[in-house]
Amino acid sequence: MTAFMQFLKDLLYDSGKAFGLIYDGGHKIWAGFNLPPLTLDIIFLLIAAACAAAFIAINALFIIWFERKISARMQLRRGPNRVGIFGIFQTVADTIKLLIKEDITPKAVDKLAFFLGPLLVMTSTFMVFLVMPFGKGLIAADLNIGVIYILAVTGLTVLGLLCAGWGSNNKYSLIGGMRSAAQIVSYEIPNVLVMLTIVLLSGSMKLGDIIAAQPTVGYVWMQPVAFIIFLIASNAEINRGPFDLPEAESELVSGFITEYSGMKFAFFFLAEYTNLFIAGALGAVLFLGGWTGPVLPPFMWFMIKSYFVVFLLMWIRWTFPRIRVDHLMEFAWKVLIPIALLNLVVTAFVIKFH
Amino acid sequence: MAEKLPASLEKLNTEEYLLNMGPQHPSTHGVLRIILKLDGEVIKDVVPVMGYIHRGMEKMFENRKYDQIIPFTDRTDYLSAVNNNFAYVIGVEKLLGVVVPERAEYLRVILAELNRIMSHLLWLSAYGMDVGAFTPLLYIFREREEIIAMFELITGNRLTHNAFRLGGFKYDVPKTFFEKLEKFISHFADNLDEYETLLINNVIFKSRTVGVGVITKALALSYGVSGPSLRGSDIKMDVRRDTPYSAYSKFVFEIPTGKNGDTWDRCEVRMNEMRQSLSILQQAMQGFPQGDIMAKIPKIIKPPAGEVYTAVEGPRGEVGFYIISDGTEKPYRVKMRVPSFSNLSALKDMTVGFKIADVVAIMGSLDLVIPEIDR
Amino acid sequence: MLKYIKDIITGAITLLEGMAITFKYMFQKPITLQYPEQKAQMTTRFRGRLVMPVDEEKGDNRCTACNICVKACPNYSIAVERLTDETGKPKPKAASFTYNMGTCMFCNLCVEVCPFSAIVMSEEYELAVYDRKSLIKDLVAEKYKLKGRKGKWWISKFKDEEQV
Amino acid sequence: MTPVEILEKIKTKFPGVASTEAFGILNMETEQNKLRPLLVFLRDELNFDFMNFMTGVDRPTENIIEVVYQLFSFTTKASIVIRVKLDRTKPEIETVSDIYRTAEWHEREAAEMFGIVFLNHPDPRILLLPENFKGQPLKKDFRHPNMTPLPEVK
Repeated sequence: MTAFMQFLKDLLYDSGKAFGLIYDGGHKIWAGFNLPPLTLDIIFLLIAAACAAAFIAINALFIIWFERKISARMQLRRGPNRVGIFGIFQTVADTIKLLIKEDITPKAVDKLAFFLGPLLVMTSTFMVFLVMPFGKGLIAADLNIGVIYILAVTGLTVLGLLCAGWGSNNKYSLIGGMRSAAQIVSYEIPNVLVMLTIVLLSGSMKLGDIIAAQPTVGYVWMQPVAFIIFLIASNAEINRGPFDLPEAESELVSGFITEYSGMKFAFFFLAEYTNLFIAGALGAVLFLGGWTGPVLPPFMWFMIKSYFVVFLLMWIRWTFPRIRVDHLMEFAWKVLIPIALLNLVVTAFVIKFH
Repeated sequence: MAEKLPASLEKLNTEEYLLNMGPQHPSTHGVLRIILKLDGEVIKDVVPVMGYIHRGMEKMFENRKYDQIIPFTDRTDYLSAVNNNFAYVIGVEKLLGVVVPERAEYLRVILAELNRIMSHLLWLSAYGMDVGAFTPLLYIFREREEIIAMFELITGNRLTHNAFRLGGFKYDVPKTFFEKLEKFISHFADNLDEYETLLINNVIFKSRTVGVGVITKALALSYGVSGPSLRGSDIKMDVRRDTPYSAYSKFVFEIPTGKNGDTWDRCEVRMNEMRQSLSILQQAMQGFPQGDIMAKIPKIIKPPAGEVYTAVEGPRGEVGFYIISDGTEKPYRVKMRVPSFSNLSALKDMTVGFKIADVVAIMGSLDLVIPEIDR
Repeated sequence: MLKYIKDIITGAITLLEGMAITFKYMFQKPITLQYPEQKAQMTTRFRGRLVMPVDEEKGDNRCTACNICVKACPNYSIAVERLTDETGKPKPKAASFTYNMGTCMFCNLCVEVCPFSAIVMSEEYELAVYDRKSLIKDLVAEKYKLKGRKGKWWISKFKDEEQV
Repeated sequence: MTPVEILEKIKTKFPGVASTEAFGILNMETEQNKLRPLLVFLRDELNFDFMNFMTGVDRPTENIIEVVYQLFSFTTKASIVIRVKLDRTKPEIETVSDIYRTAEWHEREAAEMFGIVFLNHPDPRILLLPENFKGQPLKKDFRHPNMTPLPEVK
């Protein structure tokens, strides 16, 4: 009995250990059936992927509801409050509506690009979850190039957006796609520089090590400037206000998603909000100490910190007007990158001579 | 470019392309269509196309009696119904030679100024939306709702009030109106400052509007631009001051002007105008006289033959009515001078060379109402 | 260089001011009116659709089919037919009062000219229907009763409001 | 400047301009070929720098179409109305859109509503009416097949 309790406790507080037990036990039983162990590994991987997919879906449902509630509170509204208690199932209802909607493919679109757009966007967001440390040991694969992997994978989103913009055969969409390409490529650079500072401080690119190297309060106190730059740059990279130029609805109607409907539209929506969560999670991992924290299970701490960053991003989005496209570029190249570089150099010097 | 490019580069064919903005577009504020010629994101040419809701108002006026025209004037510029009524009503009263009682004049001024604030508030919220700030809209609509409630109290309708009658008002003000007005005046100035911090003085907003859509003094005058859009170009022209109508000569107010004639100046002028309207409201409320609310006018309105042009300062600029009477029950010809029509005609000179996002910002700063342009 | 830094700092301050305002509003009460459950209180002068209320003393409407409202209507949305007796002589009574809500502008001009206070704008505002034909109503046949109001309230409704 | 002073100034330059005054606004009639010089004179010498509107008035009984220009002076706060009478069968007049830019759109509107031809107009397309619309709706004798006569009320 106590062993079981211990197992449950491990599952919450030291998930790596608990999963190791399951993994070993599974393999022992599997070996009894005389089957090759590789198949079991694949099955385990598929289960993990399914878990990640389920997490993305549920988390997106929640985060959309959260955003709608937060924006409503800021705007003196009530937000969704009809479906379920506090309207928590509003997103579920919306999703069902999107699923049963007709999936329109306009005649003049480039079918391959049109189809590939949402798929690529979704895939690239999905892939980030491979290295996301949800808790102690609760990580699919703690790659030793974690940070670079994240940067590389999120950069893929551009391809999807460009595909969508080009394939839609719509002038608004094309402008939206082009804008997003320029924007994401530019804002990748300050983001890289900021992450580089963190890597310098922790001495590792492995996300697990970065979390372990942080003091309990996180790097945010040592690197406030870097944190702000990270917030701005990642906000721009996930195309959210005030940097929502690619889908600026007052200028480009909806940018690259103008022609999409039904499930493909839902994919973009899902990707946008998952990206928002990823930005929040990265902020939590790099600056707020990841899953470390007292009393509560590591997973809870991770979610709380992530949602705190997400809340900051939402707060920014619902306060500011949209920036203009040339100012956006100027801001990245003339303000963010110099400051990020300066910050990097100063950090390097301090580390060297401390 | 002086030097010749290498042959491989010359082959690069870049194309300008036409983008159709509207008639169904979130930021053309109605069914206006703008054909943009784009080089990348830069505007090369702008051609507005309109007439999608042309209703032939002027023809309709010729077939209606003088008092029946008033509700139609509401429906040209639906955001400043009272000011349209105002221009028409004082025109017919001039033809008739009717002197309106002072109480009615004061009430007219109060309604017109409230209407101006209401219209500017809607402009501010919609402009916030145009530049991508959604939140101010919902704050501003609180105040707007208060004003609409006041209008509902007096006239019974929320947007197309049909408030004025020839010779004054049909019904006197209800008592609760002034309580509401006092409450509104007491907190409005503070809220206005808050919106100014939230939107107008925001650094992103400023970077989007300062130096954008500049129109020079001479060009603005030549295009017949009027109202806040003209005053943004540092021209102190205001019908309320230049040719005072109704009771406006009795109030002290300033005419705010901008300096450079860019989009931000136009916004700032509107913000300051709301403050001035507030001060006029205060003065009118304090000096509100007793007496009749309706002048004695004949039952069948037959103005003597003649013609008159009367203009008032609407929220968007000079609203004018050119009325020709031939002595019958119906006007011979009514021409509406609408501010948005002239304001829009200057769009091309403002936008060429700027970006798509600026077109939205410039159009928003002109505060266009499309039914007014089409009539 | 100094200007560059100053611009960034002043810009950041305006941004923070804006964020402070939205944060402040987060803790205020929402102003939403939960529409189908809560309904706005209409004012006395509210102009809903045109109705011809039944005068309880008379047990009938007060219309005399004098056609003044028909003449006053800018959009010609009213048509009145007179009742005739057996000999074909017209009586001061409306046989039908056809009101076309589809063309009505809710301008109140017909109500203002009516010398008998036979018609009035009601407080109804949910006027949408599925069929264009149901916008045309015969007010005489409708025998409308003002909801929640007693007697001849509509005749004296402007006197009920306290004037300044 | 009072209307009388303005009138005197104009009379010295353009003799034979008929004028009346109504409601404090000068009402002036001129001829087709004198219109442009008169407007230039008013704009440059008398500071009438703002054109409120221009429009047409159809008068079938006299067989004329009037073109009306309303000007306002921002500096002197004076107003003036200038009218030109055109032959109703062949209404033609020079454009003034290069003197007052706002006249460009107003002229386009007047052209489609009254059938007035503005010579040398830079952009003589229709403005408000549908592209295949026939007739000039603001003329008094305009009839459209979809028009129904208003009911007669006794």
